[in-house]
Amino acid sequence: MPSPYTAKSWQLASLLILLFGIWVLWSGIYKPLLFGLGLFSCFLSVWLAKRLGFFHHGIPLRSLFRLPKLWVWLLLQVIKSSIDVARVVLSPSLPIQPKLVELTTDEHSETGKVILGNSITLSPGTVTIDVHEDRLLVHCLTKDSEADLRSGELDARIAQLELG
Amino acid sequence: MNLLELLGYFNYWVFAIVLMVGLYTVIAKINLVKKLIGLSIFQSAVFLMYITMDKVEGGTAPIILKGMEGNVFSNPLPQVLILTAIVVGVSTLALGLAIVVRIYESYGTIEEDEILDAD
Amino acid sequence: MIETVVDILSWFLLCTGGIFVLIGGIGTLRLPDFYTRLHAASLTETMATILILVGMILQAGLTLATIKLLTIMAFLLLTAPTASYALANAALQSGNSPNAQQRDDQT
Amino acid sequence: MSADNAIVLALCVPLATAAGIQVAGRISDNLREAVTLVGAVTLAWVVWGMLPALFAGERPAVMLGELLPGVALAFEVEPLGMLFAALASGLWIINSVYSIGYMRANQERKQTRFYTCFALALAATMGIAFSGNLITLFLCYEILTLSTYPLVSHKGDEHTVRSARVYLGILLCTSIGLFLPAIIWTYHVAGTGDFTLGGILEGHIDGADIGLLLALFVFGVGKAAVMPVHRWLPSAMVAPTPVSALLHAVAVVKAGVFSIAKIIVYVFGVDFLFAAPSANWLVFIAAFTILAASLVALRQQNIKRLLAYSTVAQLSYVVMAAAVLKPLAEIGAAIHMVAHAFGKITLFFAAGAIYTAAKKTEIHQLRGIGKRMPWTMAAFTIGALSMIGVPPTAGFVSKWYILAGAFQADNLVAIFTIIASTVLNAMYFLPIIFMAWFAKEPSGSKDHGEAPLLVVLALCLTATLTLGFFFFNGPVIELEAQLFQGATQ
Amino acid sequence: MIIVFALFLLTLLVITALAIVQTTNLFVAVMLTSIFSLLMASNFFILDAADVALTEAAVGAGITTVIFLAALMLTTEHEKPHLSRRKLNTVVITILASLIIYATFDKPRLGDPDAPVHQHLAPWYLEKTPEYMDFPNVVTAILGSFRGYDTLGEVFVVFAACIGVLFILGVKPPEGSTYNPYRSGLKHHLIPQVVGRLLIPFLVLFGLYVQFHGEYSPGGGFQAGALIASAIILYALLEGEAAALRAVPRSVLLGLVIGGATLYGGVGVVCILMGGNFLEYTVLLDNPVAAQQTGIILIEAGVGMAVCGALLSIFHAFAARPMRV
Amino acid sequence: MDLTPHLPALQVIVPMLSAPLIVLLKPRGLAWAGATAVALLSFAVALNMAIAISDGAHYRYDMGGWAAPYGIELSVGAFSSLILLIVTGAAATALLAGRASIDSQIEPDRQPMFYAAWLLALAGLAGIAVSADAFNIFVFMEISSLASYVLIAGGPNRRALPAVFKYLVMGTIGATFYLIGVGLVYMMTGTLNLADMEARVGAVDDINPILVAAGFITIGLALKAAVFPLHVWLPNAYTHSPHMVTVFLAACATKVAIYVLIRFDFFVFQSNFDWHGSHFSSFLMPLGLLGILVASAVAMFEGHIKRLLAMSSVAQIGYIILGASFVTQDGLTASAAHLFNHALAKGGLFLAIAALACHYDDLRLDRLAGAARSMPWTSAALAICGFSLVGVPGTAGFISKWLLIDAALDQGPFAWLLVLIILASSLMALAYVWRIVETLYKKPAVVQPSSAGEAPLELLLITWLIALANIGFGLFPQFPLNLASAAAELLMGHAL
Amino acid sequence: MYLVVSIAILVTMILALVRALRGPTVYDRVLAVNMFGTKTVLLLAVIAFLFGRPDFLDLALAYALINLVGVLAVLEFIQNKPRKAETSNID
Repeated sequence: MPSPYTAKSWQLASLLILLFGIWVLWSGIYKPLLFGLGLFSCFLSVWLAKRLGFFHHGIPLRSLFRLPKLWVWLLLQVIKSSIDVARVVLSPSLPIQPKLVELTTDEHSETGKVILGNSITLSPGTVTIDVHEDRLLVHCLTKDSEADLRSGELDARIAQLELG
Repeated sequence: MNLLELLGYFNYWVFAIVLMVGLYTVIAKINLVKKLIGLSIFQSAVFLMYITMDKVEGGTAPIILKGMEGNVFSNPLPQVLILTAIVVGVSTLALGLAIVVRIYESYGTIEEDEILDAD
Repeated sequence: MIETVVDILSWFLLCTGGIFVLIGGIGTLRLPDFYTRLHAASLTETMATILILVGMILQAGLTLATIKLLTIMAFLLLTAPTASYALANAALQSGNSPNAQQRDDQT
Repeated sequence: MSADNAIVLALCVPLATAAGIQVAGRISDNLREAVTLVGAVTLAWVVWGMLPALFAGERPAVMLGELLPGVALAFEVEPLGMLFAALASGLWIINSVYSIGYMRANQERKQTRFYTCFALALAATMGIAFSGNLITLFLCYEILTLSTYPLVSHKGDEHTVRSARVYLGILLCTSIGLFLPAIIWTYHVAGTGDFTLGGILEGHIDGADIGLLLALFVFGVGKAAVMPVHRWLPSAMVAPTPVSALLHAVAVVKAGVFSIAKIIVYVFGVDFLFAAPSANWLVFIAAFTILAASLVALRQQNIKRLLAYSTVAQLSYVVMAAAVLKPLAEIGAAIHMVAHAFGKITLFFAAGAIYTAAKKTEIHQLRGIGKRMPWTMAAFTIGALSMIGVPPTAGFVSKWYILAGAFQADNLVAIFTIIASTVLNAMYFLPIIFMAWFAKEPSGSKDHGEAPLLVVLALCLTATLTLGFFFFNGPVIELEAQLFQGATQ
Repeated sequence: MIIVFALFLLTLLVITALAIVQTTNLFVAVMLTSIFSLLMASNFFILDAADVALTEAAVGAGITTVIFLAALMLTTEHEKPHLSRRKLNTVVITILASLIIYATFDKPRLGDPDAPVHQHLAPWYLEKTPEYMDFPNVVTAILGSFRGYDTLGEVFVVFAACIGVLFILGVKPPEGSTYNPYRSGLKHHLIPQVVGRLLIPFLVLFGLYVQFHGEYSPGGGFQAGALIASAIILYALLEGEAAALRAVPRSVLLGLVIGGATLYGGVGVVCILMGGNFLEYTVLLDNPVAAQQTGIILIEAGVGMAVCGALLSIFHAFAARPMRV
Repeated sequence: MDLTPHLPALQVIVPMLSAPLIVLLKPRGLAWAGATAVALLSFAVALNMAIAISDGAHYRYDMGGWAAPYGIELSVGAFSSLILLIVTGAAATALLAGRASIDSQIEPDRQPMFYAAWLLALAGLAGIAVSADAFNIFVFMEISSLASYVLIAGGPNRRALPAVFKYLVMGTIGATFYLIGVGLVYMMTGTLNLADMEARVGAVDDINPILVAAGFITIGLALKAAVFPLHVWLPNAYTHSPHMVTVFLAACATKVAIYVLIRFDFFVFQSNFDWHGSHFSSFLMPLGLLGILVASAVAMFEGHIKRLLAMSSVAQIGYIILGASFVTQDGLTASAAHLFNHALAKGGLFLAIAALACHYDDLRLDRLAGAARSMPWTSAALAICGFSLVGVPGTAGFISKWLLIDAALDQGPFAWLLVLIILASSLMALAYVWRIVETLYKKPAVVQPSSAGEAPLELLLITWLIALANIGFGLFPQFPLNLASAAAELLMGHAL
Repeated sequence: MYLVVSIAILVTMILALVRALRGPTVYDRVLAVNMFGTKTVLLLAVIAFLFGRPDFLDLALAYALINLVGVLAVLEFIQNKPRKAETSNID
């Protein structure tokens, strides 16, 4: 075993159930044989996941339930900035002011930082290009996107995920 | 021969062109990795030829789901052959690359003429 | 009735998705350097993906295909920013600072 | 012992002897030579034992196996081959005696290999003599070539190896390049290669092809040394003298002319060939070889080279005789093989004896040697006279028959050649004899006596045979006459 | 409609191929090769060859690229821009090209339903598969049963390549080679690591899904093997090659290859022992249809194991090799 | 239970399925023993079938129980049986003899994989020989090719690597050409089974794709078979591979490609198009002749003994091709017989060279001078096999040359030219073989052998066994000859 | 409608290919390749619907996965390989 961390059995069980649910939904063929194979596959996947350190980064279960709220907000952000970027790209003069911005975040959990970084990248106009300790290096396409970024709203929302 | 019919042969022309591009790379380039790349292009062209012949107009992939029994299906056989051929291609490529790595380690180059000069 | 609405909506989403994809493609060509092109690429990878896939989900309705489409979407939305990050980071680490990059491109 | 088994035995005895020599060679030299002699005597006994059956008109045959459909490994005894086999097996005894003396006296190296290869060569010779078809003949012919190579290159130094390469190269090249295609051609058109009285080619081939095929055979059988494929013979003179004797008298060149005679008689058929105008050239080429070789021999200083060119000339006698295509001439050809064998082996033995005793190899060194080595030189004289064809030597008998055959065929070329060559022979042999007996020995020359006893014994024996053949040739002629039972009566 | 796609994709294909030949940077060439592969796969897809498309994508675009890059890492990415024997090549190429195009015009058109290919064997397969096997994917039926022997051969090709690479790269690296580029992986890259780790179980599950649904939808042992292998390669890229080896050791990989190949062959041998011909699954059970299905599932499992193990072994053989810096 | 009907399948699957298990045998002696046992078993299977076939049997086998055009059919007739004998015989012989040689050239920890590759090569070659399905032949061709690349790359000399790379590239091109050809035929006939193709090709209206297919298949297989101008991969590959691998592959690898070439051309094309015979001849005959002449000439001046023999292999392939290009019963018999006899001669020669290599590291000819003094038995065996290669009567090589010339004499007005070329090349062969023999026997030693004495006993014994077989089959060639003429009959039975 | 979308995607693929060919930096190319990959995923999904075989979405899923592995492999390569010249144009 590569890791000193031993996964708790409820974690394993929940992953197993999750995977089996996905299997059933993917499969769409309901025969005992395939269920059996599915179960086997799920066990195999979980076992491999365990070996491959899936459980190294603990995922707080509670924050999972808050994710959808973030997603909705993020979706709106994405739409907004997408339109912005589209406009920039299409305008003949190409009005860009690329700039590197360094953000400091209060996030400490790795997962949080990843969610933050990826969320930033997801919305067009900003791309996370480095995550180091508690600082994020972000490349912005325009002034607007930079301003959005600096507002720190995203950071705050993600921080909320972990708080409650 | 109208245009559409002529275009029916387009796949074969592309097959011929890609095949030749691959072959040219294999025999004209002297970089060994490039040769292997050419080789895989060369083989891919053949895959294209086989797959082209499996198509039936108005047909669909030969997976006969329930309720599709009356449909026209494309020919499954070339697909099976090409599945095998793809595997063969990758295997050859892996082996070739292993040899190239060893050549680089012992000769310090992967240019054919330099290797010839070295011996 | 509902069907018609869903249909229209999905067509709309698909069309918009198509447009965004195109814009993103144009962007990768027009924009001047690697980092800015990243933005255009992410345009196609997030917005367009969401639009097109959601459009198709609406078409598919409550079938297994929807599950697959959702999975695809999740995959893409997870991996696309990761890939962008990885790329940008690699570029950065190899000493391609965004400013130096611009000079490169004008040659 | 039935005659069929005797054939197999005749092949096996030399082979067994070779194996025995290998074994015995590790134990002691005497044992090895004893084995050689025992083998030689046994072989002679086996071969000569077949004579009565042959005189009775039997044709013992044995088939060992079929290589290809219609192409078998078969042996058959017929008069021509019997003569050759009897000659070779008989001379092997004498040659062995001589070899023992010669090799010991000269302290040659690797004697075991020498005797082994010698036995192998004899096995091949027996195979050639008894071969029942072309392919068997060819097979044995090649084995003979290969087994004599180590003998020719016996000395092992650079010069020898180079000469031996010429020997092997010419023999193998001609056999593979010309002889073999001729054989395959024959099989191809005739469907068989069996030696059949009256020939097998009649009706299967015509026109210029006959001449071409004949040429392939004649030049393919390089051992017959028809010009221009005679070069190997002088080259092979680097070999020790017993080997030269083997080459010239016992096996190799005899195998060559024997093969040609056999092919002419049994494959083409005398009458068929006589009627074919495109085969006439053979007489001319043989005549040319006789005269040219004799002229070259005139200019030689080295005894063995002179003898070699003399052999080239004498061999073409046989070829020419065969090519005259008349029964008497064919008989003459057979007899000439015997006669020349006796004569030439005597000459070589004598040359070897001189080398052993006096280390002399050049003609001009022979002044007055007759006084020191009277037995040797007497034998030499007899041999030389036989070469010229002076009665009462063996050479006269054969020349007589050939001449008779030539007259029978009205072949003026042959007649002229025989006469001219006799003159030439005399021109190069007589001075030597004269010099040896009557010239004064140069002062300060080394004091030496006769060669070792065994050597002298051997050469005296062959000289006696040369003389004896003049008087007692009846059985031989009777035997060979069986070839043309119909023609002579 | 297909023509439109074909025109687009094939033109791109030709352009890509030409670009690959032109470029002198091998890295770029490999990148373009991956595009080439994707294009090829899309083409296969629109030509109704879903299984092949899946394979080409998984293998051509994925595994091949990874292996190419691993090999380039150990060699060099710069190609010296010179050619050899240009004239001769042009002649050869021209002759061959004209030969093929000469033959083109007698070939059946794309999609011609009257083409001989569609008359003889194919209808039989399409008709008999539901009858003999009772599952929808005819490709899998042919692959696993009708032409199962070919597939056995294919597995052994992979096996040969695997032991070949292990054998060839099994010699000691040259003196002074210490640096292993894959040692640390992308450990210091937080985002890929976390995301990748999150994805891996799903990838493996997806792979297994493809494995076991080969009879119902595109896919099967080979694609599954490649997918699972790429999941583990992903792990190796993230955590370093050594960590991946610790999680899935070499012996396990070799065991997979050997086990897979033996499983496949073993099924065939069992068929002989039970009185059938080699790979005649019908004799395995009383019910011939169920027997066919069982046989195919078993051999597909064998294929999956063997391919997964072989591809991973090959990857590790390259990735674990140290180089001089 | 009766395994007789399963023999064709067992011929392939026994070595193939043992290959993975061999990898598991870590102690190297065990791996060797296992591989040898399997190879011997394969040989026994092949021999068993050959004997039955020379009595007139013909094996057919439906893989998976699916009848011919739908499933894959295996079919073993006289021709394939001959090839199987060569392949399995070569593999078994080289393994039996080669333990010491392999030990000295391959590191112990790599040996299990080496032996596994060996068995795979064997299985692949056997698989080609038994298969009656065009695509299946391709698959097994690739198995055997990949395995041979691996085997050749095992050579300790670094030059093995570029050599094997070249082989890989050209081999793959060849196989792909074959695949294109098969694809075109399939496209026009809709079948992959050779017999079925034969039945359907004639009905094809548009002949051009078939023509092009014939071209592709012929060129592709000619590449694999190292037919003259396409032989460039062969000399180096054979020179630098481990000695035992050379024994194995030189004896059979290219022959199998020739087998497929001949089989494909005769079964599928000759039987349907009367012009194909003349196309076939006019394409292959010049190549065969050129190959014979050029390769022999090159071999005469080669300095490295293995390279010399490799070049000679190219020439010998020319003979085989030449015989086939006559498109007559006699020509094909000669071809098939030469397949067998050349395998015997070349195998023996390379075995003897492996024996020499036990004491001589450098196999350049001038370094081997005088080797006969320290290794008389090896040298004698080498000489015997060399003579067989030349076609000296009494050896196996003679038989096939005889047949070839005999067949050439039927070739109309230019027969004499053919005969002339065959003979000229025989003489060239004589020249290069003689060079070897003379160097070994007559030249003064340049390099002292690394250790005195003969090669290991088992190697020596096997080498002599093969040398004696060369003589034995030269004197009593009935068995291979029966198979060869039955094979020719089979093939001509399909020609128009 | 699907046709329109798929053509839009195709056009974008062409644009990405152009970028991949023009470079100028390695990163541009990789970006283009990555983009090309994701567009292929979309294209396949759309075509699956276009052909009325939504069960073929598996392919798109597989592509998405493969694409990530590919990009990460490239990243690893770029990181570890000391680069001589940044820009290597297609000539």
